[in-house]
Amino acid sequence: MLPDLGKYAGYVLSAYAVSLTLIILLVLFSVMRARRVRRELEDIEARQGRSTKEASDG
Amino acid sequence: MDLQAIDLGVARGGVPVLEGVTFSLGLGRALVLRGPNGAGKTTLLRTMAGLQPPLSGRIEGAEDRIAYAAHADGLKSMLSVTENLSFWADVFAQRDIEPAIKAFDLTGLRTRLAGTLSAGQKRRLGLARLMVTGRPIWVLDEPTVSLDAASVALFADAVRAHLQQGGAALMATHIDLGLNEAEVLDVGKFRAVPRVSAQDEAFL
Amino acid sequence: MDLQAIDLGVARGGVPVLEGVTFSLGLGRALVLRGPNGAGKTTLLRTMAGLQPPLSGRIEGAEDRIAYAAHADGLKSMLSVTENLSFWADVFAQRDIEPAIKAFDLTGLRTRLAGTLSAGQKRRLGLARLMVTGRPIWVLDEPTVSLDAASVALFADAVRAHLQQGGAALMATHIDLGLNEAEVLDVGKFRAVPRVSAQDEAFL
Amino acid sequence: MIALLKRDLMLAIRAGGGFGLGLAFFLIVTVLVPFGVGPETALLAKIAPGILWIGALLACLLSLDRILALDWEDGSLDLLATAPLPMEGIVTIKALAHWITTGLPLVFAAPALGVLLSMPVDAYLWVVVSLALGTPALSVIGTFGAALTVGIKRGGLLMSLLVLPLYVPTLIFGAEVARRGAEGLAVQTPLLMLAGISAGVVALLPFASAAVLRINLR
Amino acid sequence: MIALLKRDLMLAIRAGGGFGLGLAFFLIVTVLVPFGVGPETALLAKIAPGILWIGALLACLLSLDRILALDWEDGSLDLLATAPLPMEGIVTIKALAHWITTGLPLVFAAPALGVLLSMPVDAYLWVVVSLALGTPALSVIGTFGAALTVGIKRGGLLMSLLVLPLYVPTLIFGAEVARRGAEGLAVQTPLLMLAGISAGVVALLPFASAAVLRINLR
Amino acid sequence: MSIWEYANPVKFIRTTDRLLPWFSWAALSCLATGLIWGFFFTPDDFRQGSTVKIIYLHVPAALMAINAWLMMLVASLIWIVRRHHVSALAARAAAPVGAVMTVIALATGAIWGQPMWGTWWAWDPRLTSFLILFLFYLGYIALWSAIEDDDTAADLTSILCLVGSVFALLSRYAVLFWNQGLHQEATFSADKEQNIADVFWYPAVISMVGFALLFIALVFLRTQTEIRARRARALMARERTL
Ligand code: HEM
Ligand SMILES: Nc1ncnc2c1ncn2[C@@H]1O[C@H](COP(=O)(O)OP(=O)(O)OP(=O)(O)O)[C@@H](O)[C@H]1O
Ligand SMILES: Nc1ncnc2c1ncn2[C@@H]1O[C@H](COP(=O)(O)OP(=O)(O)OP(=O)(O)O)[C@@H](O)[C@H]1O
Ligand SMILES: [Mg+2]
Ligand SMILES: [Mg+2]
Repeated sequence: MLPDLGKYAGYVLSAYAVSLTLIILLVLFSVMRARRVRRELEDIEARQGRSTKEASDG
Repeated sequence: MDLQAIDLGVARGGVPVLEGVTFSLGLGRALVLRGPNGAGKTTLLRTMAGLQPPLSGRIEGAEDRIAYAAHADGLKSMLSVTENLSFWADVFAQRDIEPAIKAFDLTGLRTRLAGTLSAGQKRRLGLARLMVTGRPIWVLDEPTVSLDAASVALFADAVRAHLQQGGAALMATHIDLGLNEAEVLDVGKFRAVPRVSAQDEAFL
Repeated sequence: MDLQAIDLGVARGGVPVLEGVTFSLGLGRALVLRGPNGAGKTTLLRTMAGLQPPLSGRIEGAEDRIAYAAHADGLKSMLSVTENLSFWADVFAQRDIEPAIKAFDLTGLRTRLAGTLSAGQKRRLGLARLMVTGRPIWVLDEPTVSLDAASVALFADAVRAHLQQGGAALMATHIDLGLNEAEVLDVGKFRAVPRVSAQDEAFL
Repeated sequence: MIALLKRDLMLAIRAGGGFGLGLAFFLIVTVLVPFGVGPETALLAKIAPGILWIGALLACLLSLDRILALDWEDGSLDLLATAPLPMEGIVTIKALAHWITTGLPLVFAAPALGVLLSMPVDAYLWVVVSLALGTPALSVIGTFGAALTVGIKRGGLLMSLLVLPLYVPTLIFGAEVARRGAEGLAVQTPLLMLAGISAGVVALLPFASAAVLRINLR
Repeated sequence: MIALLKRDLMLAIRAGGGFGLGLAFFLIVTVLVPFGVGPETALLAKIAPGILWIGALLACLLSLDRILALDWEDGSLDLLATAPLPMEGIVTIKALAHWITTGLPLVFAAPALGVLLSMPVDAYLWVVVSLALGTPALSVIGTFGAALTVGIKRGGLLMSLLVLPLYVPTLIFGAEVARRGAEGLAVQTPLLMLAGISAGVVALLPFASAAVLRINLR
Repeated sequence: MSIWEYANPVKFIRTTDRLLPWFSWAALSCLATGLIWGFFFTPDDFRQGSTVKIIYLHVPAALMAINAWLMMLVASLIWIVRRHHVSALAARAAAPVGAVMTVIALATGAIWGQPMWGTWWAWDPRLTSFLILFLFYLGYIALWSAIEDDDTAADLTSILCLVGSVFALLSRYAVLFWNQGLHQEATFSADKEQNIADVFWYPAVISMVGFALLFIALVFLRTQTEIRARRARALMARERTL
């Protein structure tokens, strides 16, 4: 399935592995923090009985 | 010219603390700010001294006329009492530090390093600094902290003399200064309506 | 056991400050030290707390029973009010910080970082620390600096409660604490005869 | 004791607490060296183990003034001294917290920085081993220096002066291990010496630090 | 302004004021390098100009936290800000005082330390010239870093992290002058660049420092 | 209607909420297309062998690392001049993304360097400049996280960003002067389009677009997060004061 990478296979694969890992980690952290903060904010808003939408309309 | 606060709002850490503060302090007069801990006296005084911008309203007659004394004294512990005073005198282009030394009873401590003074002695030195600024308006944050009764009296005398020479004084304090002629302003009544910090408002 | 100072001499920066200090503080009682600025109250309290050795005489009944509060509050500005208190509770192997928080009216400030408190609020937190030490003898250096009248009353109540539980308190202060039952000791009368510093004597 | 360790670690990771800064400093010193001595690979490879050791040492050094001075300034140290903790325990915990937040990360970062200096392949293992053995000594010795200068405002530079000579034996044996390792020579002797220094210092120096600290608190 | 300069210099020479500490640190770093990289004369001679520059830079760096942080802690900075001095003047004077107490002594000490590293004879002149031209820039850039981190307790390490990348151009051109001088090559271009950087930085950066300081005092 | 409308946090959240899915999917598909095409369906270079496939990661990451800094510079300027909170927060949100892009460029470059130049790292001007850029990112992020007050942090970091940019340029010239390099010339510039064979060119361009879209999507998301965090803190503060 993999194309023939010749003698450089290790280098090419590790380059892809490192980059994709870093990107995935970055995305994962961003999304997780986004979720967490969003949930926290919604909790607080629910407690205070206001929402982003109302606030912006008001 | 009077020192005036006109509909002044002040904030600390971005949170509005006082609002609508209005007063006017004429020369020869003293104004004492009162209010419970955390009311915002320090914040108001810092704003008056120009260290932080007001949130709203404006201040008049402050430009280059204010000598400020904060919770911290700004003493260099490795300089002697005279050296500390002379430095501030130089900065404010004044000459004579003798009256200040006399007024706050520092004569015996002249050559002592500021770092070896007791809490009250340090404070006396910090207050003596005011007399070498040559500025007409003193803005003082709890000036008598750590002072004994005799020193508080010295301080009251110094303020009185300053007022007689056409100066003015704005002070925050929790204790009685023995300055009966001073007007009192309770900052409690200017408490800002509880709301979020000014910078956070955009986010609501 | 009482806390006793027996013919105690204390020095600061090598200079003898007080001599022949003798007193005894029983449980359930409070002793207020008075004296002008620079008399040596801070020096005496530090010696009682075991932070510096006495020059002469001795101290009894102090071993591991003293909770000391100094001019500085020892707060970490990047920790919240509860975190600061819990830390000290842990250090002194205590559990419950709630009574301390209640007693000094810190409930509303719980999650605030200590660095953002006002001068008086910081002081209240510093005093609340005493209640989580579980130590019977409080040694306090100008505990009410920067406190407003209401907070001074809170403090007096806390001391009174502590005395009732069999504690004791030794305090230096310049102002009236509203603790009428406290005895007063004027350290002025123990002033050391002016002479060279103790460590320099060997060279005379 | 645990409470103190917990607090120190918590303070380190809070905003402005300086966790990771030692690491960043290490990185930067390593990067500056080629700017100073020029970009020749052969030259850099030759001095790489030594530079890594000096960089780690400086990174430790720069973070020492957080060990005790902060607690001194805000009065906590006075209060800790009157708490039911032995002074030796306090300084040991402080050194441990410093090592966890500064020394340990350096050990892990060293190989990556070795690449920047084109360090020879054989050197990596020994640089890591020598740093792992040596950094605890650096933290403990550093705590001693911090205790010596605790009363002095912004005594950072003075502390560096006092501490650097004390670091010399650790540095010599540590760098020697790394250098011999790089050249494929036997490392046993310096390695043993390094381990011995670390063990001795960790076991004994806290007593000196505690004594010094008691004097400074007077 | 003169009063401020006088006070800062006076404080520096008082006990614990740190005058001469920069120098001593410079000395020690230079002495440590042979321990780290090994004692070969040829190798040391080759890296000597670079090491001297890096040592000078680190010595500057370590003393930066005395520029403003002390005044901030004891409240003098607030009081200075309300005094009739422009903020730009204050930061300039502070940088000047730092240069006089730290940078200038380094310039004079460099030749003596060059001997320790067996620096080639031709290099002495250029090391001194490049340090004399470059250290003012180091002080001014350092003051900017100090102003940025003034509110942060014991922000020394963070400051290093912010300042070191800003030091890169100065270091490169400075060390290049010294290195080319040592090898007898033409030094004109890097020398001009170094002078240009110093002049530009001294003329412009105080405005940024003053702005940053005003923000931090708020 | 002016563009500054979007500087209103709530408006920004609403707009980006709508845009975010599009950008995310576009980024994902471009990245997938570019990388899969590049990895599986391009021939090896006659000189570089299969290592040429690293180009599909290396070049886009390198470009985005620089562009992220430029974006932060612009956002900082906007904050200084017009004090729009969103721009300050966007700069803050972009910094870690830029830093990761820098790391990717450095890492892939290092991995590429081993077979091509026989070394993981050389003090080539372009490589060195990138390392310095990384240091600037580190300092910027460290300063943001060290300061408690949000607006103060925004003010200080934006000034640091301005001053830092000037010094980064200076460093670039200094480094060029200091060492002449091994690194490839820019072959992807518009006027030299024919320098590189079309087979490599198309997937590389798609991948570049993918990285750019990914960057935009991440900055949108992270800016939203920063705004929400600020809003949460604001509400909490109000709750306390009430
Ligand atoms: C850690 C090391 C490296 C870094 C930091 C780095 C950095 C960069 C940067 C910033 C660019 C984009 C510049 C531009 O397009 O103007 C770039 C492009 C490029 N790099 Fe690297 N590089 C590194 C190592 C390598 C290696 C080892 C190779 C291969 C031998 C390589 C090959 C290329 C190629 C072919 C381009 C595309 C040039 C173009 O067409 O613009 N790089 N690199
Ligand atoms: N970062 C912050 N976030 C929220 N509130 C803050 C922050 N910093 C300070 N405050 C609050 O602002 C209020 C004003 O403080 P200020 O120091 O002006 O009070 P003060 O009147 O001087 O009190 P004191 O008499 O105790 O000195 C206090 O209630 C304080 O808790
Ligand atoms: N290094 C020193 N050399 C000489 N005298 C010193 C030195 N350090 C302190 N003193 C003096 O020792 C005396 C005792 O100081 P101490 O701080 O104990 O006084 P205090 O009673 O607490 O005063 P306060 O009420 O002002 O706090 C003071 O007069 C002080 O000036
Ligand atoms: Mg106050
Ligand atoms: Mg006292």
